[in-house]
Amino acid sequence: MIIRLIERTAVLLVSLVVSSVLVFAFMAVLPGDPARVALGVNASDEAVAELRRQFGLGRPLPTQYFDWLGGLLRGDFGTSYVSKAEIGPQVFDRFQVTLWLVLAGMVIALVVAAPAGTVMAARHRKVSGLALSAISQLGVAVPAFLAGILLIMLFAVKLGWLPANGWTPPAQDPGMFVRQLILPALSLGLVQGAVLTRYVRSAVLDVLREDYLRTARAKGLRPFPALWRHGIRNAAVPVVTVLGLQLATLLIGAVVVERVFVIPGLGSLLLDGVSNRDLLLVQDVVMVLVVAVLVVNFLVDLLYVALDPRLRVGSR
Amino acid sequence: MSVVADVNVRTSDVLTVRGLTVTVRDKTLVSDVDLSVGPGERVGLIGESGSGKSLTALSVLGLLPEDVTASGSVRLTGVDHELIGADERRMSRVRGRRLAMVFQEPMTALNPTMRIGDQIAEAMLIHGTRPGRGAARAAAVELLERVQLPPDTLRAYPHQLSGGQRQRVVLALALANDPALLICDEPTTALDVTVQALVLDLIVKGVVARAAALLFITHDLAVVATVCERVLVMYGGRVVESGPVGEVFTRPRHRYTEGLLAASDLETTQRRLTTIPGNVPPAGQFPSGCVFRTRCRHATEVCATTPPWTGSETTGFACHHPAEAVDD
Amino acid sequence: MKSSLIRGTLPTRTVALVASAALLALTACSAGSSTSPGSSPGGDQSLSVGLVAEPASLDFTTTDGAAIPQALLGNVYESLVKQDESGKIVPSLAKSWTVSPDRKTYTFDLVDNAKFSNDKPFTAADAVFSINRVKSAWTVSLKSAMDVVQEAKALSPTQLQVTLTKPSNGWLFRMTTRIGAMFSETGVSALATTPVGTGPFTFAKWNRGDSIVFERNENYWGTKPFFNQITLKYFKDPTALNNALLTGTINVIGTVQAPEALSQFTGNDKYQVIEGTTNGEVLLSFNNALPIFSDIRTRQGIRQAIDHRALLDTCFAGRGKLIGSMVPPTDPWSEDLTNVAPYDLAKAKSLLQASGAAGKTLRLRLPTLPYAISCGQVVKSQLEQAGLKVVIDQQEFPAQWLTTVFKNADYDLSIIAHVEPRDLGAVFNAKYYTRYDDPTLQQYLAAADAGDEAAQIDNMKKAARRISEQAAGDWLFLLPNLIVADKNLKGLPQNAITENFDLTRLARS
Amino acid sequence: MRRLNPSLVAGGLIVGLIVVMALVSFVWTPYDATLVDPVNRLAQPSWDHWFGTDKFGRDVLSQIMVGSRTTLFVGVVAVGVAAVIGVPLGILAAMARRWPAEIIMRTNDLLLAFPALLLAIMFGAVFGASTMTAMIAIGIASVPSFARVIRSGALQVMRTEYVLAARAAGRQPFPIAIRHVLPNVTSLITVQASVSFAIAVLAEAALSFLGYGTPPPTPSWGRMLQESQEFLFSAPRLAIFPGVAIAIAVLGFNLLGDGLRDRFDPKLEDRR
Repeated sequence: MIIRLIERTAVLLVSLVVSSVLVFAFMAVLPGDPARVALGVNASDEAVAELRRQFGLGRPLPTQYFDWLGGLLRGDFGTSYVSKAEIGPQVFDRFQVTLWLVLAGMVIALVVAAPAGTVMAARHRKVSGLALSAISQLGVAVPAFLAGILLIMLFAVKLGWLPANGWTPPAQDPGMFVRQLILPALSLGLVQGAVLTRYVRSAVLDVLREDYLRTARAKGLRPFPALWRHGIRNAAVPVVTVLGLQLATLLIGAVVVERVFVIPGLGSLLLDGVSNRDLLLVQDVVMVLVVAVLVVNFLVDLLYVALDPRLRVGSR
Repeated sequence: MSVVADVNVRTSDVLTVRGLTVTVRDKTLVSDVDLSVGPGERVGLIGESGSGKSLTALSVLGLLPEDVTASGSVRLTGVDHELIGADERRMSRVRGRRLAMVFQEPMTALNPTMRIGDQIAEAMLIHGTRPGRGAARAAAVELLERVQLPPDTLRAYPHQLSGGQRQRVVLALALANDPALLICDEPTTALDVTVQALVLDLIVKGVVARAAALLFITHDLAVVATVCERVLVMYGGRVVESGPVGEVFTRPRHRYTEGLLAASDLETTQRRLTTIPGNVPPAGQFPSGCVFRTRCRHATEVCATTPPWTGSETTGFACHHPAEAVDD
Repeated sequence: MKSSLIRGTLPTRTVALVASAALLALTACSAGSSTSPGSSPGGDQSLSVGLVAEPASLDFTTTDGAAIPQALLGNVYESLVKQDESGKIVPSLAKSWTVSPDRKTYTFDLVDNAKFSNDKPFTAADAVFSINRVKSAWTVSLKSAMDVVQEAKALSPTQLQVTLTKPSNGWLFRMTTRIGAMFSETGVSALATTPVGTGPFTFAKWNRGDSIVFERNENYWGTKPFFNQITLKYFKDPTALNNALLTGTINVIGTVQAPEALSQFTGNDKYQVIEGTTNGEVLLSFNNALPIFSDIRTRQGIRQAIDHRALLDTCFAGRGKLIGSMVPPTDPWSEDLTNVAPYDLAKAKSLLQASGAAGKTLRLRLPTLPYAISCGQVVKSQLEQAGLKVVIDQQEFPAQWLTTVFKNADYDLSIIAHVEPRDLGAVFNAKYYTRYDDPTLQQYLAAADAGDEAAQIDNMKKAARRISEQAAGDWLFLLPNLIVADKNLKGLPQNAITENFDLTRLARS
Repeated sequence: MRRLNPSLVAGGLIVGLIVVMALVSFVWTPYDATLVDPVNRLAQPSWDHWFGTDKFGRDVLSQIMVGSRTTLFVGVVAVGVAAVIGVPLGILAAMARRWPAEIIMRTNDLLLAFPALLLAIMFGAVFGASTMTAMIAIGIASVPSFARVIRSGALQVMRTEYVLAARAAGRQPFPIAIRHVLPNVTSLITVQASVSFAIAVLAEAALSFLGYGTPPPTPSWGRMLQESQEFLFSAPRLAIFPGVAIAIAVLGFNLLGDGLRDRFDPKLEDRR
């Protein structure tokens, strides 16, 4: 187990280094002089030169890379070329916003998918199972932003039950925070939930076919308790993988929903950064997203070990 | 067959199966099976794969796969209701308590994410046969001891044990609540030859110690000979012959039993091994009448009708052209 | 003056800015007279205004883009003079001013009770500092408007004298824009994040990616605004902006981005819809340096191939105004020039045939701005009917478009709204991306800047007619000032002709 | 003996319909899909325009038809990129020794950290937003799932007796890969391809919504949906037609994938 932990950690560290090089290299080939773009087309050459000097854009790329990486490690994300503001606090704020949204969405997805997928598996030959199956197929086919637009039309504009958009930090007004979170979390959660449902169903179907579940029934457990006591943990392994992947994809995937609901999340920050050519900001945001994904994958790996004792011995 | 069945019903039997028929969609997999197991009796159920022996066992336990339905009657001593068609609530009280089962594949029969001790203790806690967790764990240690596993097995996970060890755990688990009947479905088939004998020995010791009845399913004639007192031979979803092990194995009457014995080296090693011609048809595609007639050298036109049961329920056969009853 | 005429640095900003400017117009008469800070009728009421383009920074001295002055000018920062609704230059921090007979020396009498939000009083020294700082510390190209200033000096704490190197009508006008904003000597250390001005509002908070919050300046020297707190909320998606008003999240749509969706509000008596004009000329620009455009028949042919009415109906729901040159109707020298090159498909075809342009392929490089993409598709279709081939090529705005089209002039045709006020001279210039080199035009413009008011108007009319007749570009339409607001809101401007969105006159009835 | 597989039939029909629609659109559409006709703008559905017209007066049905080409194009290229990189990678990882295989799979995992949307935005920033950059980004982002699925399939093939026999007979890895492994994972490739196809269609729609998808005037369902937003109240049909088209296409490819999976893997027959 220790070996596995060390191995995973090593993989994580190597992945982090490799991806930081990738991200940096990618940004370095972006066309357009970041200083000139930051200052606008009408900026004088002197002003551009000054900004380049100020931000050290003329230095050799390796130097720039190591300075950047060193800064990140110290928690210093640098100063935006465009807004002249510290990037760190912005990224941190936006990340929190997106995290709230994504986590709320995932909770909804799980709340929808776990029972629905289980019922679909348990009754996969019955009408109720087939009906749920069909609904989930439709759910998967609807783009999240379309779901968002439809939810707004219905619950905000037509019925007026909830705000159409906006974001309030939970510390500022918890009531408003929740009200504004509901619709975007639903549009993420329902669509992701439909996807997840299909994985839950297939995982539960696999488990239902397992001999140990029959053993549990033979012990005298009724079908549902047998599934609950013996199946959930086993079914959780593949579902957790998908959950981890979804979480990772959603950190950036939420940008579409953020756009529809005017939520100042990380994805929106990235899009703004790209269109303003706020190079350092983009680089930082991409890196944060990549780190988040790698860390989530790492945690999922650890979770496997917690879920499946077979993984605890040796390396694999 | 039911004509004969009512002649000799032993009311004291632990398990009584009457007219058991198992179907999936329009196909009949098991038809009209009668069988009884007396108290403390060890009965073997033999046949090739696809003969319906496992389905028979699962019908008794009420754990048939979805889509597969059983009809007929299954009664268990001490249970005041019919097992076929009983609802989950009632069946779950019988399973693991009055009736326990050891499955063929020990590698997958245990939950990989749960400790052995918990899995054994659970069997007792479900039925409340031990007052609490502590008592259940203590009982589990004792059960493990009986199957010759050290007490620290309690803390182990299934993947840390060998196949033989796991099968012994399954056995311990099955015997935890002193069931009236233990059903074993090919319990040693998946094991190394070296550990087969040990497991068989433990099974026999286990049921004898509890005075439990045993229904032992296998395709291995030698195993039946070691473990069982009486044997039923199944082919094509029907019981084609039954009787005490010694009798059936030495003087088979049904032509299928005869072929089966000839194909195995159980009886004698001098004779050249013969095989039964043709293949076992796929499930549900056995011929009408005598199910064996398509592969039987003795088959005639009369075999197109279902052969009647000859003899008593415990000793008899269903064949139009039985082998000679050789008198010694 | 070579100021940049492009408004906005974000995709939606170009349009957005237009509306903001409109609001300023109404403020004119508020300045001046009241000296006692009485209590405001609005009490502690607050208001939320929806806009489309969030500033990237709060420092318009080093960051281009219309969103910053839209939010800050007139609200947080004030200038010496400002424009009233009719476009006339009126007092603000300067109570009055005199111009010397040679029209080179301006003497301003300043108000004596204005205070910066850092509690420092506003004096002539601050004015001198602010004017000089444009030349020294500003980096945006707009700063060139101050090149004409020879010297600024404080005659007394309330008297400022500015000497120009030559007479310039443009200078005083530019002093109404961001160039004229008055800074405190001790308040420029963190312009990008903490603006310090004398305005009726103080900057309170910026939730990046979401909103900017202003609070009423209780120490304001003039008439205090009605609202205690105003939030500028930024939306990238026009539909989200509409929904926000429909559900009461905001009270005003400062600039409608989706004119087609206006019908949601026009029929609803909870809302008022304001429709006026802006300074935003949507220009179909020609790269006049290319050989194909050296023939006036090509340029003329393109102009006459475009059915402007149909185009406006299609890509901006018919809102907006048709113009025939680079002059909005609110400028004093405005004339109807829409008949200089009327839609005439047959004529267009023969002109293009004659010049040899017919059958040639032109690259229409569009910035990724909704109206440009929309109008581009109509332009393509109409030009192809006249015998040209048009390939649409999207350029991400601002970064990519600014580099390719604006800076490198690597394009044949493009479409963008020029939203700066009085930008004719700046846009039609050999150094600008239009590459329009015309000595005659330059003569008119120079005469207009140097002359008296009558000469200015006369020469500007000639200039406007010149570019129209020469077909230096095609003016597709003038962006409308479209505002939707809660019915009971007052003080919204009819026309948007300034750089800022004036929040100071807004009130609830 | 084998039951008719409803997923396969329905998915096949839908996908077939889209392909036919795309093919027909090359030779015939009711109108020129890009023809701007201000006089007929925002026309209601009628005999002349079955689905009505948009704000440019373009025929919506014609656009949907031509848009299906974009959809298929996006899917084909994205899936092609993913398969061309992912399949060899997966097979290689299955056949390589432990450490090389580990490195391949770790690199593959690293790619998971760059979801389609992120890659597409980054690519869009460098190369400009276009259908091609979007598709390549989506394709690259789909590589990891391809490689994983193919690897696990290939591992199973590698353990079969005929491959063991071939290896014992001293056959080189490459011929084994081509002769034994590849043919035996084609079913997995097909299944994964149709699933990735559905994902690509959705991703293109999302990118178009953000302005990083197919640029005008090429008709694309995603962009039609995006452009329809300001008409949600006045002419909701403009959103409904492309929205339904996207949903049906995704549904079709998903059903096809499920159906193929059932067919190739009878053990999983129950899955839907």
